[in-house]
Amino acid sequence: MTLPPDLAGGWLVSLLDLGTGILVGVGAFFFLAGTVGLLRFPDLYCRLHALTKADTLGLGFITAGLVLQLPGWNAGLQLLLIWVLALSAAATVCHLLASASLQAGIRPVEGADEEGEGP
Amino acid sequence: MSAFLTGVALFLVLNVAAGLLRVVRGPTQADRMVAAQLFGTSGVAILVLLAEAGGEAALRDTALVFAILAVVVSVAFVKRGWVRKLQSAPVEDPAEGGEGP
Amino acid sequence: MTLPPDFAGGWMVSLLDLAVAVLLVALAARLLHTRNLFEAIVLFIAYGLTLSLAWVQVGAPNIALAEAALGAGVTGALFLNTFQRLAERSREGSGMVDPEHGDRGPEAGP
Amino acid sequence: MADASSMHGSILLPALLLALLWWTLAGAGVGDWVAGAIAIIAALLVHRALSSSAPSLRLHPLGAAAFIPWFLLRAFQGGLDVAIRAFSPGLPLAPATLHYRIRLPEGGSRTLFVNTISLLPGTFSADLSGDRVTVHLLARTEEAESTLAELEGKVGAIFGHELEPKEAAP
Repeated sequence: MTLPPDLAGGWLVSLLDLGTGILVGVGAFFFLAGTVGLLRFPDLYCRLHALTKADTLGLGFITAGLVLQLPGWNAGLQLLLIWVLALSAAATVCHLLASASLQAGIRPVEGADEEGEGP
Repeated sequence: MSAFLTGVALFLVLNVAAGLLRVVRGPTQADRMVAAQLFGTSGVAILVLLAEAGGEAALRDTALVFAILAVVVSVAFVKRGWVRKLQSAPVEDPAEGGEGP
Repeated sequence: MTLPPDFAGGWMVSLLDLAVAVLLVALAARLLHTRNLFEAIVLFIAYGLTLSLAWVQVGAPNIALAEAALGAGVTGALFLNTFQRLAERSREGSGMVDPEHGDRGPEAGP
Repeated sequence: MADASSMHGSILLPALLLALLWWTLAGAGVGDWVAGAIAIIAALLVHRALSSSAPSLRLHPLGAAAFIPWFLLRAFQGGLDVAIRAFSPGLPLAPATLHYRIRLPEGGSRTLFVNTISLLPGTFSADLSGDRVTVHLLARTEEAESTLAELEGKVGAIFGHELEPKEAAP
């Protein structure tokens, strides 16, 4: 990756860039894990696990990585706010969808090695 | 750095595109709704990455909207009728029925 | 989008543009083609969000914000409401087309 | 129940938090603060109107400080757990459901507890009726219930609730 010339000075900057690279990469990995889980897991409830946990964790890593690049507190707090909002949004959506589906009578798959879906 | 961040954003777009297969496959309505959540979280990540890569702070506001959006859509999905209507369907309640109205 | 004029960044941005454009067209095609109304609604929401990304890519974050909030959020919620109205009505008067055609779920039971 | 003494303290902290929120969202220009003052006052009025019926929240900083790192660690474990399961070829899942009786009182603490369950490793709160929450487990494990009890204790510490000890499960 090529840095713009105004950034290309000092070991601190390159250290921060390295940190950003690692954290953002780990975040992208968790997003991939969430999608793989979403596609592979056997029923709605397991898929909700994948989406809620892996994706929000991935977003957390990406925002943490970007905070290292930011100039001031203001933008950093914005990112933190975004993450907390996404966190509560994920938990809320997960609970809403799960309770609606349970009340609709969609049974969760039980036990191991069972590929069937619903009741 | 901005090329790397844009590359990760591209990866996340492809990731969402793969996740949209779940919308096409279903099988239940809630399975399809999960895509809204997927797009919400991934969209937030894409937007904050692009905000940093392109130096546009305004994109973070859009990211905030994305974060709230999945909740709005899911509440609309759950709220009106769907739950109540299906409760009246003759399926036994897994959570030990008889919880009173 | 104001990027520093380095070649690698611009190249990656064009790839991203391409991905968003292809996703938009694919979503639109599937959205118009599918027989399942509910799937179409969810795809419409996804389409709105992708379009919002497209607005970002052409350098219009304000329109992107409006597109995400109105195009995907409010319109999506209204569509979901309408869908549920339709489903209720088709359950009462059986003459109408079942909007949930093809969607398995407890409604399909009795 | 907002008595007169807590009313005074309950207006300053929200005002500061709202000011911080506004600064985060809008920046610190002079024009920003003019609009911000109007927005903060309006929000405080709404807060007053809504919180008169709700019990006042009294947060304990020590409990919150202990909760955040614990939560972050658990969220990381949760994501890692899902990632490992998703990528392993055999798809090692043993989904199960669990009923858990909540000891926290109604209100903010219970909301936080139920929502945080969804971010712990392998659990999410699927349904809530009365004081019983239905938890879906990605894999049936022995420690799931004790983890829930631990979380409940931590959440209780934020809000200053003492919990009755959990009776041993049969």
